[in-house]
Amino acid sequence: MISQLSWKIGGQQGEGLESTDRIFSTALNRLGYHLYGYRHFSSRIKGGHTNNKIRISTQPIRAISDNLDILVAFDQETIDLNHKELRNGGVVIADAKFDPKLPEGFPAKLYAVPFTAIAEELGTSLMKNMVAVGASTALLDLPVDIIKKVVEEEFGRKGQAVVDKNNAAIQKGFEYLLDISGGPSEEFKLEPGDGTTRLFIIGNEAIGLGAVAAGCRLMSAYPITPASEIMEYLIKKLPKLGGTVVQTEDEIAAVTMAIGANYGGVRTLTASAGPGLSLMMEAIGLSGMTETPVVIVDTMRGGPSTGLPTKQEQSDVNAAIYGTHGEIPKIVLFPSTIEECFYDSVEAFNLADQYQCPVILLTDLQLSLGKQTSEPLDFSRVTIDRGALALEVEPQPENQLFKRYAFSESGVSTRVFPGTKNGIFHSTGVEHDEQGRPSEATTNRKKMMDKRMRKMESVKVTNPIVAISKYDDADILFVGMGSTGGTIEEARKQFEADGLKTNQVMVRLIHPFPGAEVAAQLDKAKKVIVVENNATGQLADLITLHAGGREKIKRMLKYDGNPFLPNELYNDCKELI
Amino acid sequence: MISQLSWKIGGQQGEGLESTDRIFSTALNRLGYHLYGYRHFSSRIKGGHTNNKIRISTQPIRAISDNLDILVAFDQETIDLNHKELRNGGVVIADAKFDPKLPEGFPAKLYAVPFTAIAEELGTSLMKNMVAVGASTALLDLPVDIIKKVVEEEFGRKGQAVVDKNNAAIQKGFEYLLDISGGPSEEFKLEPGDGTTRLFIIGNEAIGLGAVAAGCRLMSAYPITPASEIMEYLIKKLPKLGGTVVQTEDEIAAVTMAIGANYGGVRTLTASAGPGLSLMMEAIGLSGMTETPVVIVDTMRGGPSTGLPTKQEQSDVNAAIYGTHGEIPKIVLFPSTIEECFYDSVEAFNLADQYQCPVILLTDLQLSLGKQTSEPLDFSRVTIDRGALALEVEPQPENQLFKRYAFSESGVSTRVFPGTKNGIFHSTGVEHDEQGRPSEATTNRKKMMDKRMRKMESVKVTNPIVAISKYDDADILFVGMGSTGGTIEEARKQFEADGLKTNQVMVRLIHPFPGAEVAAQLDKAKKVIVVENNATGQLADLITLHAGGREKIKRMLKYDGNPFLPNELYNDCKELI
Amino acid sequence: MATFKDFRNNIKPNWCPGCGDFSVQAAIQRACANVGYEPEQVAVVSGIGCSGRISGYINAYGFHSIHGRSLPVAQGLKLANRELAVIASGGDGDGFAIGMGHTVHAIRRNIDVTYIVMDNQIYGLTKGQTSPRSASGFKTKSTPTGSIETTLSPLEMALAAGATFVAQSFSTDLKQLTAVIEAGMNHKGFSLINVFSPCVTFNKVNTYEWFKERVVSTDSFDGYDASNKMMAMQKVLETDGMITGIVYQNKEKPSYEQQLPGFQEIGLAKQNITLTKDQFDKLVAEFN
Amino acid sequence: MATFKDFRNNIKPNWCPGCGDFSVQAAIQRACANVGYEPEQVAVVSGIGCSGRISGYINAYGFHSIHGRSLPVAQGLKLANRELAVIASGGDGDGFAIGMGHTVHAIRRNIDVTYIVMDNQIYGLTKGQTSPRSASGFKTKSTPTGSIETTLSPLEMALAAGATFVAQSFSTDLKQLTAVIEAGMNHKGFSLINVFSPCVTFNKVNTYEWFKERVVSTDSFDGYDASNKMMAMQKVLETDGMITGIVYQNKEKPSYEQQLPGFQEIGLAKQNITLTKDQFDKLVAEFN
Ligand SMILES: Cc1ncc(C[n+]2csc(CCOP(=O)(O)OP(=O)(O)O)c2C)c(N)n1
Ligand SMILES: Cc1ncc(C[n+]2csc(CCOP(=O)(O)OP(=O)(O)O)c2C)c(N)n1
Ligand code: SF4
Ligand code: SF4
Ligand SMILES: [Mg+2]
Ligand SMILES: [Mg+2]
Repeated sequence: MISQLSWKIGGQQGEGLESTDRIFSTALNRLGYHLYGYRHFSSRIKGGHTNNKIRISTQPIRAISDNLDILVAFDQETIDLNHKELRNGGVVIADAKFDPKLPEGFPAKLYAVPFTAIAEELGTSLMKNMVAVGASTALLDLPVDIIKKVVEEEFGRKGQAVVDKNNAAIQKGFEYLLDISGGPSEEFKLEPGDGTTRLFIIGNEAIGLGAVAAGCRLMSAYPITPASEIMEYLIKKLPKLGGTVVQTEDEIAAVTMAIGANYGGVRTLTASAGPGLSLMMEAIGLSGMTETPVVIVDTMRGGPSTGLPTKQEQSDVNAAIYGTHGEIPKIVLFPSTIEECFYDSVEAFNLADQYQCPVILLTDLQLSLGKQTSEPLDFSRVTIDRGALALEVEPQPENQLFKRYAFSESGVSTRVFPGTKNGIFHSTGVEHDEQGRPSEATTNRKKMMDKRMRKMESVKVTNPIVAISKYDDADILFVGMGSTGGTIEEARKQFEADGLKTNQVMVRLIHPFPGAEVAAQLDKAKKVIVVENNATGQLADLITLHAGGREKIKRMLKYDGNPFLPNELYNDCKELI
Repeated sequence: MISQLSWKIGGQQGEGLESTDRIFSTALNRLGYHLYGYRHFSSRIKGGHTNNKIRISTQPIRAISDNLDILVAFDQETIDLNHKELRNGGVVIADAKFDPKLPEGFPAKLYAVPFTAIAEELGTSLMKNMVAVGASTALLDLPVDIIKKVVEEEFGRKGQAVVDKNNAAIQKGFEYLLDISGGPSEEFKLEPGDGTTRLFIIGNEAIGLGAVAAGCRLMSAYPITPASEIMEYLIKKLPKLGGTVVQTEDEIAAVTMAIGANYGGVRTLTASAGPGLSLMMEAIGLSGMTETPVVIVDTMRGGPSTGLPTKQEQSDVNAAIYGTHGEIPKIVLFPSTIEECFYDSVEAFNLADQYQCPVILLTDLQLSLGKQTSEPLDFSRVTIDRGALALEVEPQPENQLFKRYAFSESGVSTRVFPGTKNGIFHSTGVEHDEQGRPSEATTNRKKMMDKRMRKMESVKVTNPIVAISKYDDADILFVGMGSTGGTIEEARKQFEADGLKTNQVMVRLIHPFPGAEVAAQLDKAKKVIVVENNATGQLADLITLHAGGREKIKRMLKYDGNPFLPNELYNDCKELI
Repeated sequence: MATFKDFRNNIKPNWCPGCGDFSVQAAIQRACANVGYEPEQVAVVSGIGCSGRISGYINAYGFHSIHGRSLPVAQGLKLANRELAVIASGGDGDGFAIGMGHTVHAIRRNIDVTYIVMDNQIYGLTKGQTSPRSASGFKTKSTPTGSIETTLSPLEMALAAGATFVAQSFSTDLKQLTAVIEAGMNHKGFSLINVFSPCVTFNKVNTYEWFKERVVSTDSFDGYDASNKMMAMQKVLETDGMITGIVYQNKEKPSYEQQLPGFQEIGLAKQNITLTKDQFDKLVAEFN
Repeated sequence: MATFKDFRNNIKPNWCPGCGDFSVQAAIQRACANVGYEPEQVAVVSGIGCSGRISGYINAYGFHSIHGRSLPVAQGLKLANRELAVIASGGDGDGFAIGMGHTVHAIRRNIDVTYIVMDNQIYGLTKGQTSPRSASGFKTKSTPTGSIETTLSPLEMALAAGATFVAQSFSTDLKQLTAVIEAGMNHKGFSLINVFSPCVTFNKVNTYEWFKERVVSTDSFDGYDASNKMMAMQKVLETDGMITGIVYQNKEKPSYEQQLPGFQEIGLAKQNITLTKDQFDKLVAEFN
């Protein structure tokens, strides 16, 4: 019996692999396994190799594995491109139709299962996916009934006949594999799961769910990979809550519409990827200057320009922090787990209202799109804090507007929503006085600038960094952000096994950078390795600037479009130290 | 006799103060004085106080002075707003018409001259400006003929009658002042100038002139303060050279049109200020990714958002460096003198072609609009280097495109212009192979990314920093950028007079940051004061990141919309150390 | 009930004396009062330009945004708060150069915003460059030998884009101007109101006199039917775009908000946004 | 002389089998050959979208730019090099959503660029969201209950914006499509060619059959006069925008380049850009 396993299914884009994958993994989730998925896809619609890899474990996991136990192949290309990943003794389950071949002498088993033939026999070749699910179930020696129940849920509304046919396909696949493999083997038999059904969710959905829970009722956005799923989730949910999603003409409209709506008092979201973020830069300054909250999600993908739109990268960090002309208060968050995607989404809305400034919530493609099991989301942790807000306002002195931009100690001034009696004030991107009237006076300018920037001094987030800090004299401190967390953890465990003392820090608050917190961690380590999916080491630069430690810091960078793998990271870091 | 003097003229915006000022200072330039001007104006068209201050000196100067010797006032507001700047014993020359008053006991002389009355007598009140010029000329005991010659040049094409009338106004003003002041006084008598007529020019014009000299033949831009003068200069010059200026619908069109034209082989410029720069961010990434040169001038003004559009600031530095998603090679230059504006403009075009990447030429409002005398511009220093460029291309192997993105050691590959036989290649913002065909392959990706970024390692500019480095053990090193140079120099001289050893560095290459060069300078000083017109210390951050010296660095920041003044800077720095 | 005086504040406009924008300001103030709003029920969102300053000169909520983006801001505001009367405004450069895309899409979207363009056929604030509304041959700082682009016709564009309310007026005709703004505010959907608002400082061609000689009110056409799009188009072409009054109005078409599934009358900003535990659990269960 | 085969390269398009864009590619290749260009004399500038990939699939200089910006890039290129035939292309989202402003202004500016929109009434590359060309009621991922915006009519818009060449075609009609592209390339000035190019994967409503049943060629109208703008406008409205062929052409109006003072026939890129000392001294003297 084993405690974890990697399974991959591959074929042509647009062939419906996703449903196979969805049914299989939903069943595994029901059985109480932890799952972590990775989708390989490219920027074309039909055709082109695509694959989906799932790691299945009895323990929490947050990384894909370097190698593979089982490969389900719908074409020879899938075998050709992926077989090297198979561990010694791994298995390929392939459609007999294309006469699958493994390279001579390659140490893996090949089971040719007539996916297509069985499916066609049952009525339609489309069901070859289900045959593959059945075969996989058999290999892992899982209860086929669970799978069938999921199929019922998935296809129930299409009628019992459809359900039955699909289940027949599963059954046939199941039996066929048992037949040719000679029955279940211990090698692929998973220890039982804990029976807890978890959320099986992608980061974008967790963010969307967080937004709904945070009271976001409007989203204005423009489609882009890999952000669109947030919009797709919210368009399904918001109308039921009186809200809506507007697909705008571009990202400039998206963000300025969000600013208008936030000014109007509704928590409003926009989401995009790098190209859209770049287009939003001017408006981000408007939000900062008028102290109008806005939450912007940037799902990072391979850059620059159109770059590698379907690939992993973490290269918009600098743009998120520095990318508007002039100087504004701004908060940048970067969750590193699926649960944090949810909680940080809620927190982003609170921070935006509390500090009345733009909040950029970064994710990366792997975190946004990788489907994984999540620990239960604690609703009691969801609070809605709208910051300094006056719902009713006293009459103002003659000829005075409401002092929306009152000089305050914290830098935060009380907001009112348009429509409020006695609350009339002016907002402008031009430098202004306490009432929002344009002003070029030098003393006012300095005070206003100080007031706005002062907000950054008090930014309080629960965990600006998430530290696993076991040692006061660690040999290595690993620092990362976003989806690299789980991979770092696994690589770190290998170092620990080698007898090295390692600490780990995931930076969650990217800006204002928690310099003191990170510096304290640097102090406890001899060497620091900053792990990032970009080419220049943007996080390492931030650390150097705000926490020092220039001499200690080594950069572990990967920017070929793929996430780090645990073993790869371990080996590369070994070379570095 | 004195060697320098400050003169200011003030009144209502739209009243034509500029012409007074122009005539007076052109004459001073002809006499061989060094001039440095500062315009105070606001973001409205007519009405509102405006003033123009000129420092006149027998020695080169690059800063306005803290105080004022002579104030010419067209209204009481000018006196009220500016008299405090007058030195003890200074003079106000004001239009008698508004019955000018100085505060009781204020230690300055007031000469009420009937500007308007004299002008009206001569035919039109518009000429009150000329009366003021005449009065100023008398006070300084300058030869009135020089002024008259300038008037002739200025108004010649309007006919002799106009010239005569204006000169009569000047003569009357001249005589009137002599009369009431009791003749010239040594106190305001300038030592003779050196007789050399210099260029009297603003930074924007110097940049425009540099562009013309560099072979720029197209500009696409959208109007914005304080960049518009570049466009206005080029629209006058380029058509005569076969080129043109296109006023586009926005800055996104401006920069993408410039990219298209540069791709086409013409050196093309765009220019804007902060809001426009923010809008260009996505396109800057396209330029970096497709390795298409483009030169973008950003004339910095008060930010954020619309901010203080007519005021001084240096707060787009971070945006210029970091402000596009993903990672690209990019060069950012920031001249600190009027001469550098010219030479750097030329160099910007060369660098763009040599490194095939976006080059951002920063200036600040004071440098862009402050009119000053320039040392002769050396045409022999103007060279045009178009970088690796093939005008003719050999036939390519069957089914291969020209390898426009060939992996090369330097990272720079040979360009061809569209239209070239056998040179067909593809360009795309998507990651691509050597021929420019989209590619997601991981090894190619890494190589391409490395190739592009490698260009930054070899960036060679003549003077990445301009150092006045007299001491190996300086007490203070001052670091600045842009228009602060002259002010720092004067403040530094005061410290030297106090017995302190001071060095000075102006950073000209902002990105890639000359870390080693700056570090070498840091090493030679006990303390470092970084002087910047912004609120966060963007240059100080760059130094900390790239050159270290965190413990030594103090930040001297001013962000109220006004440039630093020499004495003010001296005093503030004294407090800091 | 509020009168137009209640929509005045004590901020002195920094427009040049004689600028056409003063009358636009007055007309908006009157129209707001005539429709029956209280000052706090109105929000004016503007772009950047001389004209863009208008949001600061009316006693109402004012949002002076960025160049060319008044429309998306205004639409967001209206979606957030349906109870508010939302006016968007700005210059011809703001709305027809940098903001052209948003203008077309706001028209298509038909959210209930009244958009008033102060059309002086030039860039005022940046001191006199060509605008898309400048006539061919018009000489400015940026086109010293005369503009060589085709002049944009806002009315043709709006009709082509499927506008449900298109009007034009002239800033000296306070009565008509007030009336069309009022009609625009009463219109359920997006209304575009182009106002000839002369720039006395930089535009020496399209002056008050120039306009006075050329504008033709729809009143002067016998049997003009503002609900007939083809007729509207024809008259716009015939008058060389100088037609004033309500040029076209489609009263049938519902606004965007009215068509939104689940969208409620009560402003979103006033709704309770807290989920119940039960609602949350249901949302979570979808991922199990 | 080059044939259409010379405009082929060996790159396999990554479009879905059956995508309308294949025919657009073929038509461009034919038109280029028919007009008499050599491959290196042609440049195709495209935006981002499935359609945007086209610049990589034609043997000519190709510039695959960013979403919505093919037109300014193309105009810059044409100004830089008048000898080049410049084609701009992209999708309906690219040209009419994010790029709408540039489209209107490119039309007004009238630089000699041939703009081909592959109009599938949906966002293909991002997997099926509403585009400005989607019909009201059209259900997509982003409008699951149906689009509630007014469909954009590219032909109306182009006419309203003052276009000098407006055409439309259908990707299965290779002959007509080639002919209008050819005519567009021969037109001196900006030409807009909207091509119905079905997305077989995401648009299950506006299919080949759907179009086949609806398109009407200008050939079928007796006495159609493409130089008559009002007639063009009327026919566009009458056919509900389904008219194909050359809808409008103004052969009189000179292009932008032709009107530029001092602009020379020879491509700027080929001119000597070095100033003489004398020229420089004169420029400097102006500042003395
Ligand atoms: C992004 C951006 N680009 C340019 C500017 C500079 N700018 C301010 S107003 C304006 C145009 C003014 O013209 P118009 O919109 O017609 O308004 P008017 O001043 O004529 O009322 C420009 C180009 C800016 N503020 N922001
Ligand atoms: C600035 C920016 N925003 C969004 C995207 C994502 N995106 C790529 S193509 C596209 C639209 C595709 O639709 P269309 O232009 O009609 O082309 P089609 O794929 O249908 O041919 C979008 C939104 C992008 N690449 N850049
Ligand atoms: S410049 Fe023109 S538009 Fe601006 S305020 Fe003056 S008159 Fe009005
Ligand atoms: S998704 Fe549609 S538009 Fe894109 S390639 Fe496929 S069929 Fe063509
Ligand atoms: Mg205007
Ligand atoms: Mg499309």
